[in-house]
Amino acid sequence: MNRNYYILTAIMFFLALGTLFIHERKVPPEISPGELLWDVLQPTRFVSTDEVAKRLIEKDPSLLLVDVRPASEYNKFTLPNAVNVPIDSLLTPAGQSYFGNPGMKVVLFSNDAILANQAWVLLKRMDFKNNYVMKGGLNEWMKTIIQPKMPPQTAPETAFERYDFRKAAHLYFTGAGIAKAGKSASKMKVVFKKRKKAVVAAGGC
Amino acid sequence: METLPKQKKNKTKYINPYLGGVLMGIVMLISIFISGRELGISGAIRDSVVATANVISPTAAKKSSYYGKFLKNGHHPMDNWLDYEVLGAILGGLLSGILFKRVRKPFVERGPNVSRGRRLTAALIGGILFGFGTRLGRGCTSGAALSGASTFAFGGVLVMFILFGAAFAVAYFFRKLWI
Amino acid sequence: MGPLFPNNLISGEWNLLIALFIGMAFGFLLEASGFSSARNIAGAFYGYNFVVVRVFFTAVIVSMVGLLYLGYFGWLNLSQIFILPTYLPSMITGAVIMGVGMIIGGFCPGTSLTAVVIGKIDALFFAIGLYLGILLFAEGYPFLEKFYHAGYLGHITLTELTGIKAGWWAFGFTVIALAAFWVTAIIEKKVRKRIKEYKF
Amino acid sequence: MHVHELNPKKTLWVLILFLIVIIIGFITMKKPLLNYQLSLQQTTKILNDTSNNYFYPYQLVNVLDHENKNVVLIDLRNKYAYGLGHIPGAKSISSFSLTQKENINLLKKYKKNGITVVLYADNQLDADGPWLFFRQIGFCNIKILLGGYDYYKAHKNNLAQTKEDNSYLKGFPRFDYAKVARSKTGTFSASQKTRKPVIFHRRKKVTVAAGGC
Repeated sequence: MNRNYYILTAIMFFLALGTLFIHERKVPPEISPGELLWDVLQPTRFVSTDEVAKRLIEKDPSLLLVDVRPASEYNKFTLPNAVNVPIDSLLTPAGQSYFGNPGMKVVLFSNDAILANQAWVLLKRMDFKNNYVMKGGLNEWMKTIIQPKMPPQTAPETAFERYDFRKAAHLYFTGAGIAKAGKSASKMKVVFKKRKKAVVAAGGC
Repeated sequence: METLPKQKKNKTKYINPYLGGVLMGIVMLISIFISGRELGISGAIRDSVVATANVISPTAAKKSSYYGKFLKNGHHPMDNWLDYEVLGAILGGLLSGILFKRVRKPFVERGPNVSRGRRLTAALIGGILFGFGTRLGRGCTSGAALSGASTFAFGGVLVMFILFGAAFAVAYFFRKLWI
Repeated sequence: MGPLFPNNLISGEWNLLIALFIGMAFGFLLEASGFSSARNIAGAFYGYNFVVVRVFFTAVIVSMVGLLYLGYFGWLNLSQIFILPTYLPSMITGAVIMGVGMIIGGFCPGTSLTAVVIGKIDALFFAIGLYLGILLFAEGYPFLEKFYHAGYLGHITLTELTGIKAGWWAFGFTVIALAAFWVTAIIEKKVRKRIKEYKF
Repeated sequence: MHVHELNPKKTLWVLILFLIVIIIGFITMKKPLLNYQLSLQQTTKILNDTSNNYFYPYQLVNVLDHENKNVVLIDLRNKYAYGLGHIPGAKSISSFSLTQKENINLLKKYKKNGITVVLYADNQLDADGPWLFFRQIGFCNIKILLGGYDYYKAHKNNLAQTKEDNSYLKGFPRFDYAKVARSKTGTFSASQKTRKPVIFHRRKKVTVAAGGC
């Protein structure tokens, strides 16, 4: 028998032996810690309450509000059309179904931005894109949209414009005066599509 | 591809089987890396059957529960990855045959104790059985057993062992054909 | 980064062209390794020629081991590759029928096609048989449909089925295959001495 | 005719080539400086652990008196903001330089020596992302300063008294939302009634190349 056969056998054996020591990729996929830190440092994920209010009034169909507070708090009060995904159900398939849908922008919110931000970090680690955090959370929402404060007389004009918008939004969201119209109009059906990463070629057996 | 050493007395040599195996494994890895799938043959023959049915009677073929599956998307049934791959396989076989001087006038290769007629009948029957089996087994030796097993698919390993096991089990009854 | 096509890194047309080249390499290797001869293939089952076993299992273990390394290096997303679906009863039956067909016909589909182009009439008959067999199946499909879809386990891998790490499977297959190579070499030597009529 | 080449020399070369590719793979593989130490499940569990996560402003008193030497303050704001004013004794590591190797090694050293690292930025939210990140990669000695620099600045002189204050605490509703958002005409806000039914859509697990034979 040729000596080379022994060498071949040995190489193949050790190659196969090596596979025992390499770990397999994690499922679900996670992004590397380096990427996560980089993304965490970007402030682009924050959106203001004004922006969210504007989108809600415009009935932007690509907007999905996700309430990450516990279900008990969600049941007491939440934003229009918001769905509840408590932070510990982020890892379940049901909870994850809301994220990463093509064309959808998901805005996370909680009482303050802290919990929503943490949820965002977890989602980022799971490589979900197009998620945002409502800065200031519901407390800020109450402060700015539900109970807007008149800016001082010395404030620039933009502050007054913002105040005007907030006044209008206040009427819209509290249902004062235009309650009926707002109610029926804000019933939006959001159509989800299954998250697809890539094209699946047709075929098979 | 490497050239073979000088052939002795006009005898054609096959490459070392392990060389063939290692290269085939690498080809499969390249195939997976590029297309995410491995090799297969029988699916292309199925496609040719579907295409024929479609030519003979397009409406009946579309209505048929089996042909219809492959005619849904409006593509020509022969226009997919597998068919190009099989076309390549045929060309590749021809290339190798020319390179190693194995292309000959048509002839029947048979065992020492079998007549031409029996060999051809056996080949036809074997083909019919194999063809029928590929559809039930979701692929042939290359598609199901080879590619399936190398991607750790349970079905592939199952087909591989049962296919070779069954062949080995019945080999004794057909020994006249081969030895 | 891989697989390239499902991740939209190459276009569909390129994918088809590459399919042609991959097929060429495959066909070339089949023919060059001696799979274009029915007697070589059938030989594995009579102990005089184990070329099928060698090529086949070498390919399987190289591919298995390579796949795990590629996945580990991050070059290939193993969750995106095609996994053969498992339908227990129909696959077992199909494999048995294929096994019998292989021993009678002496080819399998890929090898028969490469044998046809180098001028083997028996391979041509086998290929015609394949066509007829599939036609038979397609026509009889309404009766077989229930059986065809029975026992569906999904696109299941050995790891998912057993919970054993893929590395162990690769290692196990490699050890068995390497052992088989040495054993078959010995068997082949003994059998070839016995069969005098077989000319090499 | 059935002769196979017996010497596997070429096979050996091809296999060695294969081996070289795998070795190249090992060499070129990015060896990450950081690895996740906590799984996602573990991470969700630690979020509510207030005693290990938070550093309260009144606890700063001990640190500023140099009584508690086991605490290192790290200022995540940029150098300019740090220059304008910072908590005495704080180290400046702006958040964008956190990935640098020497900073990671410094944190590792602190962890080894059992020193608690307190991160702060202008407010809690700005330090929250980096903090959660470091917890996930295994730095369990890292805490976050509640209220951030803004709160410290406002209460610089009466830090000890802030124990009773809770205005810096985050995560609690500051309003009775339902009441505040209730419309003045007595009907509930639109949000209460139009909550859409929860529909679950399973995310497709993976995209698989089509195949088969």
